Amino acid sequence: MSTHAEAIEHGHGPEAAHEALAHHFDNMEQQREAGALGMWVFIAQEVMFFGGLFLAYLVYRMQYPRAFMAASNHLDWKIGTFNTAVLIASSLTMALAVWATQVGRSRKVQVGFMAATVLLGLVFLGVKAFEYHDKYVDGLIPIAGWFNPHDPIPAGVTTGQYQMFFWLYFAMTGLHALHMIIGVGIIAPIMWMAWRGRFSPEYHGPVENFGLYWHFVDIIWIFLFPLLYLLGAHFKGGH
Amino acid sequence: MSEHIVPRSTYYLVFGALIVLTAVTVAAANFDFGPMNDVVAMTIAVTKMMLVLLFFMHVRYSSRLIWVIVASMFFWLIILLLLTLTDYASRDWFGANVGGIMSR
Amino acid sequence: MSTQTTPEARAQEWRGRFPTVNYLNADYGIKSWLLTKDHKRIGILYLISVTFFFAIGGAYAAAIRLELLTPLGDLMQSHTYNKVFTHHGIMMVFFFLIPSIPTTLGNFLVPMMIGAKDLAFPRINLLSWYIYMVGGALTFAALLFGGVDTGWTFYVPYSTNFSNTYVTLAGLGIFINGFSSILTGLNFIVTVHTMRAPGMTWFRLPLFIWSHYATSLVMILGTPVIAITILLLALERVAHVGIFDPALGGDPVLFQHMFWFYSHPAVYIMVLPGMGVISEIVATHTRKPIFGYSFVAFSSLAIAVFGFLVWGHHLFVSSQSVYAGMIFSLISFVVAIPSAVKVFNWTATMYKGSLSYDTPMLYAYAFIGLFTIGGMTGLFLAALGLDIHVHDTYFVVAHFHYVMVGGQVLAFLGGLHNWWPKMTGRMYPEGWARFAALVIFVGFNLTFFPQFLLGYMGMPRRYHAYPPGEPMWQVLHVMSTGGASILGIGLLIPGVYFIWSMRYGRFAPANPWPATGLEWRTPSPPPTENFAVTPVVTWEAYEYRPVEEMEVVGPGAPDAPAGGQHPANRGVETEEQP
Amino acid sequence: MQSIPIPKVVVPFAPEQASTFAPHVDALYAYLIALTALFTLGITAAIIFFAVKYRRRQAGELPRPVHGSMVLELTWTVIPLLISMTIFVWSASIFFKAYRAPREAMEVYVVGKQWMWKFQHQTGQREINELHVPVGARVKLTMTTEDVIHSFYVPAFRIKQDVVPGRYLQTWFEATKAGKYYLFCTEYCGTNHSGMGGYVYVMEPAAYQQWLAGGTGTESAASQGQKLFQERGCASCHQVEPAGQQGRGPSLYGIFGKQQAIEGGGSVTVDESYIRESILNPQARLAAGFQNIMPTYQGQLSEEQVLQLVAYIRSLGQAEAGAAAAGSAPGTTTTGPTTGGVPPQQQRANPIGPTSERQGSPAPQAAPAGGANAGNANRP
Ligand code: HEA
Ligand code: HEA
Ligand code: HEC
Ligand code: CUA
Ligand SMILES: [Cu+2]
Repeated sequence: MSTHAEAIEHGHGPEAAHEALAHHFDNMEQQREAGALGMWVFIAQEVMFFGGLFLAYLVYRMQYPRAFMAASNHLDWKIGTFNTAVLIASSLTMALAVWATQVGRSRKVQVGFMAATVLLGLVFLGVKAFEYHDKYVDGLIPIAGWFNPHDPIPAGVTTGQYQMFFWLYFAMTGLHALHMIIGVGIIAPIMWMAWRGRFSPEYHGPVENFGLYWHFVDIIWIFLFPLLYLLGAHFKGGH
Repeated sequence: MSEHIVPRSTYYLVFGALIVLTAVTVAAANFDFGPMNDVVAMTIAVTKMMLVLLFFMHVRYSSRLIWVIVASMFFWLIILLLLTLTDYASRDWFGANVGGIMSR
Repeated sequence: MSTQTTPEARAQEWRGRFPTVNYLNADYGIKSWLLTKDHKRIGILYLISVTFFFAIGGAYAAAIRLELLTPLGDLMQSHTYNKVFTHHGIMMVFFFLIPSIPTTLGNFLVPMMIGAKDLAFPRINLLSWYIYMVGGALTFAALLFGGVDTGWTFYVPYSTNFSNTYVTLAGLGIFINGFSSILTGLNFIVTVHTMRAPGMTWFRLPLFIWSHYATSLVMILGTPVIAITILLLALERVAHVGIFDPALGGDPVLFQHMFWFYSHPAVYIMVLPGMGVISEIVATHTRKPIFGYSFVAFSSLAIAVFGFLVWGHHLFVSSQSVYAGMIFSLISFVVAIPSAVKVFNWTATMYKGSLSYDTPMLYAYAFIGLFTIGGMTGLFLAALGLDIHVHDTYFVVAHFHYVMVGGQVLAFLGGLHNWWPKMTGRMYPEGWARFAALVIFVGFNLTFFPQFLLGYMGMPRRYHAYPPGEPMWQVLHVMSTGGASILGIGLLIPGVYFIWSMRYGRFAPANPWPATGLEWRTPSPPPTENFAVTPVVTWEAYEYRPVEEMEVVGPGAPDAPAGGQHPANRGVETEEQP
Repeated sequence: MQSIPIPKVVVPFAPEQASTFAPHVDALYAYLIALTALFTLGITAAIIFFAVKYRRRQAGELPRPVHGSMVLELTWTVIPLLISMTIFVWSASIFFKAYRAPREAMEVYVVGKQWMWKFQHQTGQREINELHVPVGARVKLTMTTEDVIHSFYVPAFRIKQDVVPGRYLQTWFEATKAGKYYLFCTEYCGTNHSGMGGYVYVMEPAAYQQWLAGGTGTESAASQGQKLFQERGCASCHQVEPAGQQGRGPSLYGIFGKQQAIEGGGSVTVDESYIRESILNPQARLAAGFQNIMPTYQGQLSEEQVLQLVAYIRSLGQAEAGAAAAGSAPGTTTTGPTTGGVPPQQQRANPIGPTSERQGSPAPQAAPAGGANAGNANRP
């Protein structure tokens, strides 16, 4: 029952506190752990956020398999494959950026890897924009009054179901793209911090946590790609 | 620091594997495995995800707690998907119109 | 305030109100509050805003009750009435009850109870309050500009293709507000994992922490689903097509699945924190450890996990598959068991305790009884064949007010009284408080018990008018309105004396009850970083005195001088009472 | 099928028990009330007792801690679990039966619409916000909605079913007591939700007959459907005669309840939902061997008219199909719900149980059962 039998000093322990240590943490280790844990919990949240869309996809895919296959053939799997590779590469450069801070490589190396990540991310978004434009040209924007597919819809599929696929396509890839845009917005200040030489083997939480986020966005795409682009490849032309 | 530093070579290997698997999934999509189409595609996607999770995201070297979080996010996602599908899958078991299937 | 006008002088006067330097007077001025990163101050900010939204929701409740005094819809138009109950539900659920305990008492107490200086992410904590306020402001604006008339459940296709009210704006507010909830939950989880004081093992944690941990799980894993659902709903309204649209072959029932995937677990966001509060109050005011600590702790987790498996019990007559209905019903009964375990353990804790009649304990007594009624009537609803009859009648309305008002709101009030001395450094007036508790209890039962009867008789909910040919219905409605008036008055009394006590209340000692938690081992109100020295925990939760001492003194014998230094207070400096 | 005896439980503050379903629900309700009273009173009594007996007598009092008891914990986990399983089994059995609509029943089509209920009897009567049914007949409602979700609720019958746009849903009841009962809409549906209701009139068979005779629009649903069939040009593509060869569209004679092969594989039972879909969304599932040329009638027919067409198509060849089934002619297995001609031994017993001597003659003279007769009578 001894309340203050072994009380420890108020403060940050014996060694001099790191400048990046927040006042309410005891040491860098605790701070790092809290940051990583927080990021993981956030990712769990993101999984459920996308989960709602995956649920809708699954339900309608099960109901209207033919419509989904036919509509999927409107997406260009070559472009999709290219973008998948781009995104995977950006994940690699991000992993390397984290590595560079972990082992204390020069700030130029750190910023270099991050810049490569951003660049690849922008390439991905650019391609995506191009694809969206394509859909627009083909009359596949799933909004009331706009949806007007130029190519004939195969037999056994209603326009509604067709439109439903594109609605899901835009919702899922749109939300994914939004996450990438946000990611690019977040990495900018981190790059700036890296340029100022703020990261070291002792302190690189922001880079590490951003890396987790970026890889998570990559994982979402790993699923979107086969679900949206590839499900009808063997069904070319329809019946 | 107690954190594990993954050698660069691992990252390159994982990257290579991911690219190869992407190629495999594209190739597989052009074959018709019948009802197994989705199973094949999803197996490859899950493999790719595991690679990213374990190596890029360092889960392999992380504490038990992180493992628990990763496991639980899949668990909850599966609850959401599976339990909803119990409804859709069994709607017409009880006879036409009862519970009712969707109009198509 | 006196004639002094300079800010320094005002600050000085403000400081003069407390004997010590503490989080309240450490800094002065509006800015110091709006930019604070201190979890205690953020708790107070939340307390003010949450009370504001409660008062709004209460005002709408008053309008509902007045309209239903007579069978004919003579007070307002049906369109207006529909907005009124929608606004009532939205305000109460999303902006009052869900944030109520976690963001106020939770924010204030979680770091203190585990011996930390703050939450893990103080800036995110402040951010979550701002997000909450922005969401609240948007939704409130939607209500003021013209309102929403979809019911708090926003069922499609009414909300997407038919209602021409401010659904999108209100939905946007709720969407934004969701992130506040997520961030709060995230902060709690990380804090509990990484910030516990030395010696504070998991099984030494107060049960309040366990229940907040479980609540946070629900917040993190459930809230994103409602966020995406509302986003899709808003898009569908704007673009006039979407995945719920029957014209495309969409299924409106899918919306219901997605909505309730969150909103059923959310009812446990609305009650678990209250259960945590009750555990603390019962232990403190019986001076005993909670009977079956680990069962109560794990039952919170069980509720959080199983709570995710039962959402379909809101869809029994919505054309969901018969078999899915059976699964959801079965699990609903299973999820009731952990709640039952808690009720039994609280009751068992009272056995051979030293039971006080202090106000917090009065609320705890009421909570246990009313939650039992509310929960048991949940079983009526989970019973498939019976739910066909009572679904969407006043029986449901009565059920959820028993668990939400009789449960969480009473727990919130009990918790506020219990920790008011800690939060403000002042005691509330005990006599008035007991009186108010009694008024609230009576008013509450008079309001909502008749609604069970109305519901079984077939009175549908969300009805602006009801058949005049049923005199009994009107009698019950009049009782309910009468009760609501009493309840409203009862709720005003604490509002008045709490404000009064901030200036005129007695100074509170560090540990007035006395209790065993860490938050009581620091002055009232606590200093900015909570503890002068980081505590090291060597005792179990709710351990009033060590076992060795028990052996010498024997069971149940009074051993401390009346009014003197209590054993649980040893080693803690307490302020002298003026 | 074993029938369960009807419990004789009357609970206070309950609407009249006017269907075979009601006493079962009330009995379960009584059981739950007893359980709730038991637990609530028990816990309240314990709390009051402890609060008095162990009230704090001295300010510094410290009771002896009690940490718990495994035996007790197990007891109050297992016993409530067992009790709640009894509730589950009982309530699920009622639910299950409530959803098993009897095959042999008088059918009524219901369309919900902001803010009214429209009824259409097979015999042609149409009603709004009022439904007349004979006592003792099983009534099956096939329901849909023109706009938003509504819910069909008759407290005295203890039945309720949501109606969802784009779907046909069914519920059924057997009224046991003549009288006038409330009908409510219990799914919030907009401005006049609380006004969307009316009455169900349960009548003695004789009175019901009289009502039938005196009613307006005695043209049956099927013959109204037949008119539409001509007016809307369906007949230009579809044959409706037994011997008719296929036109541009498949012959609709006797298709109801059959399996229809679908273009691209698989087959579907022709039921109300499928016919509705074929009319509103013909390209969704094509009958095998036909072109995708049928125009959609989405937006051109109201839900009521669709139901009339359904009734008409259903009536085509029903009498013969029934006779064939009785004579077990090959290839005429009927899987969907049918009205006419099902031999008595195949009729399902009332799932909830008998109420009166009327049991066994489920379609009393009062209810000219379904579209079969009507369809024949109106065949040109
Ligand atoms: C705080 C909020 C809260 C809580 C805690 C609960 C708790 C429960 N609820 Fe409730 N519920 C709501 C809020 C809540 N509910 C709301 C807001 C709605 C309506 C939403 C709307 O449509 O607008 C609703 C609606 C609702 C429905 C849908 C009704 C309908 O629309 O037809 C159902 C159906 O199963 C249900 C069941 C339950 C059950 C089984 C529990 C259980 O968790 C209860 C467990 C507790 C106990 C059982 C009591 C203690 C136990 C004992 C003393 C021992 C004895 C126990 C046994 C014998 C098992 N609730
Ligand atoms: C947290 C949840 C919560 C709370 C606390 C309440 C509180 C109350 N509710 Fe509410 N209610 C809901 C959640 C809640 N309700 C929901 C979700 C619905 C469903 C909506 C829908 O169908 O969409 C509903 C529906 C609902 C209906 C049914 C409407 C209908 O279906 O037609 C009724 C009818 O009586 C009702 C009544 C009341 C009453 C009388 C109170 C009283 O307890 C209120 C008492 C409060 C006050 C009278 C104000 C208190 C005074 C203060 C706050 C003073 C503070 C003082 C200072 C700052 C100085 N409610
Ligand atoms: C232009 C010709 C045409 C017209 C007009 C037409 N149909 Fe059809 N109908 C078809 C064809 C072709 C099919 C088979 C392909 C299909 O299922 O869409 C068909 C199929 C059907 C089916 C499904 C039959 C089965 O065995 O699967 C029904 C039911 C039906 N039509 C009802 C109607 C009704 C009712 C109308 C009028 C309101 C109508 N049709 C008008 C051409 C037509
Ligand atoms: Cu129709 Cu409510
Ligand atoms: Cu629920």
